[in-house]
Amino acid sequence: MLTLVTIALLAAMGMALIRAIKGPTVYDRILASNTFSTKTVLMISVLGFLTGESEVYLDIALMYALVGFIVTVAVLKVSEFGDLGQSRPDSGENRQ
Amino acid sequence: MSQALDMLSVLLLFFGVLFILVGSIGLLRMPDVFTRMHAAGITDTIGAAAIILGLMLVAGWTIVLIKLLIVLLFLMLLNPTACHALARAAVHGIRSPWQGESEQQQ
Amino acid sequence: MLRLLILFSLTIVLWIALSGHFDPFLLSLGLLSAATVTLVSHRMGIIDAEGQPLGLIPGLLRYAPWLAKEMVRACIDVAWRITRPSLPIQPTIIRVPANQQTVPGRVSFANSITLTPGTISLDVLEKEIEVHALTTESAADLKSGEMGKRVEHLESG
Amino acid sequence: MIELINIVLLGLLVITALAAIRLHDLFAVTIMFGIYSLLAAAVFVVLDAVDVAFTEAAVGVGISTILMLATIGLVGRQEKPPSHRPLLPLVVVIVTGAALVYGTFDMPPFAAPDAPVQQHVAPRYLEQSPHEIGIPNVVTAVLASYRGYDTLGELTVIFTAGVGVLVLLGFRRRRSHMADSPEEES
Repeated sequence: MLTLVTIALLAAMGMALIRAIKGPTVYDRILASNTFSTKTVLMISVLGFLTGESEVYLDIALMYALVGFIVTVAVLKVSEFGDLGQSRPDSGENRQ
Repeated sequence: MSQALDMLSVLLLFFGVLFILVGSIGLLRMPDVFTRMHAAGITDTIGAAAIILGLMLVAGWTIVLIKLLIVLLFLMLLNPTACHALARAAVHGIRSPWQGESEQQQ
Repeated sequence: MLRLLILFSLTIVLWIALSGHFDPFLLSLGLLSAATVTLVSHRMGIIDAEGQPLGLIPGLLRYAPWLAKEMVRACIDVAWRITRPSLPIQPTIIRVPANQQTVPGRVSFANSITLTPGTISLDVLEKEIEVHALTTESAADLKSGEMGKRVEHLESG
Repeated sequence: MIELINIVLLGLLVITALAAIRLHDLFAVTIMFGIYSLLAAAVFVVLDAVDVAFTEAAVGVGISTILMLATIGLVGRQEKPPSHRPLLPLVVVIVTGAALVYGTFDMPPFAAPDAPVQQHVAPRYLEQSPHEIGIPNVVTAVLASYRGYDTLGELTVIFTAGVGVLVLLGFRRRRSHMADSPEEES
């Protein structure tokens, strides 16, 4: 069963990659990379159970869940404001 | 009892796989970024939750269970937030969501 | 001060849950890192009522099962629509009244909308939430206002 | 099974890299690099190199994506058309790559227990470090204790590089921003 899950996740990753390559807008690519990171988290968790070392693997999965979120937010920030808001601590308000 | 748990875990994993695949197909089929977000939402919420719950049933009462629980909690908290941020940015950037074939501009 | 203590104990619990070691040397390292995190968060000024919505927790425990049930129901519906060859979707944008009193309450409502497949919150306004719905049915479902009422209920504890 | 996962992941990796080369919107390229790092880390996990996967997660996906985004904030989103044909770089890359592949023929197979690198100090680290150092993770024990000075030097280099990058990305930006909006200085 775990093998089946891994294969399905690989297929789903491939489909998300197709969407990331095809675009057409930049938001499609961000969406694809976001679900891609969710799928990577799931795959690392499942791989941990396949190899029987899930304790260490789950730490990585956890880290990916957090880092993926940070990256998505950073990418969105650049796409909306043009940069990461360096030297502009109140960038959320003054560019509306 | 453990037989029943195994059955339940296989069932959950199966539904997780089903929803992840359907969500990915939706990601390819849907006409614009907002509708694609709905499809990706299936993968990111129910699919991920079902797979992690299934793995939790396999894990038993160990530290792995706690870690899986934390992963699930983070996914459930962060995914809607990221999705909302993306939707908001896309509304500002695109302006006109796809409203069906008749009103489509291009 | 109480919030500082809560954050400190939460980080310690998280450290133990993630490591699983009870060696005195390692435990002291964990205490040290928890103290550093608390100190840094204090200096950043992010420890406030918004960061620790303690009043919501008992309500959330009652709300979560209902939300999970709704999610599964909506999910099956959306999944069915994706697999149809004709792709029967009618995307609409609606505005749902959000009568929650506090900011964490409104955030929970908006996040619940996004968590339920078929609806995504686009923008959170003063008294309303702008929602993109995949089908007219899911839009009508949200308009009936049951989710909003339950979140208001959650707020009052 | 593991071989199959590896092959599929490496295939996806190649596709992602090719897509990143073909795209001209630098923003999309950054997103492709993010996906590339995720895939690379998944490969590391399959190879059982857990600590490398950790580093890849933090540095590859997190920090380098954010640094690239900050750079895009400085230089703009569109790629400039190349000024010359990329023929010479291509030849250099192919020759170097071929040399590296040729070098792997003499290496012991992956995870061979009788390879020289596994015979030297590795057994002692694996057996003794839990008693000698008291840290469960062997890699951490080696980096932080057996090779402590080495790591200290490494960290100095990385810290200097980080400061340099931050100066390049942030400092100039702030000055130019202050220059065209002096009312924010208050």
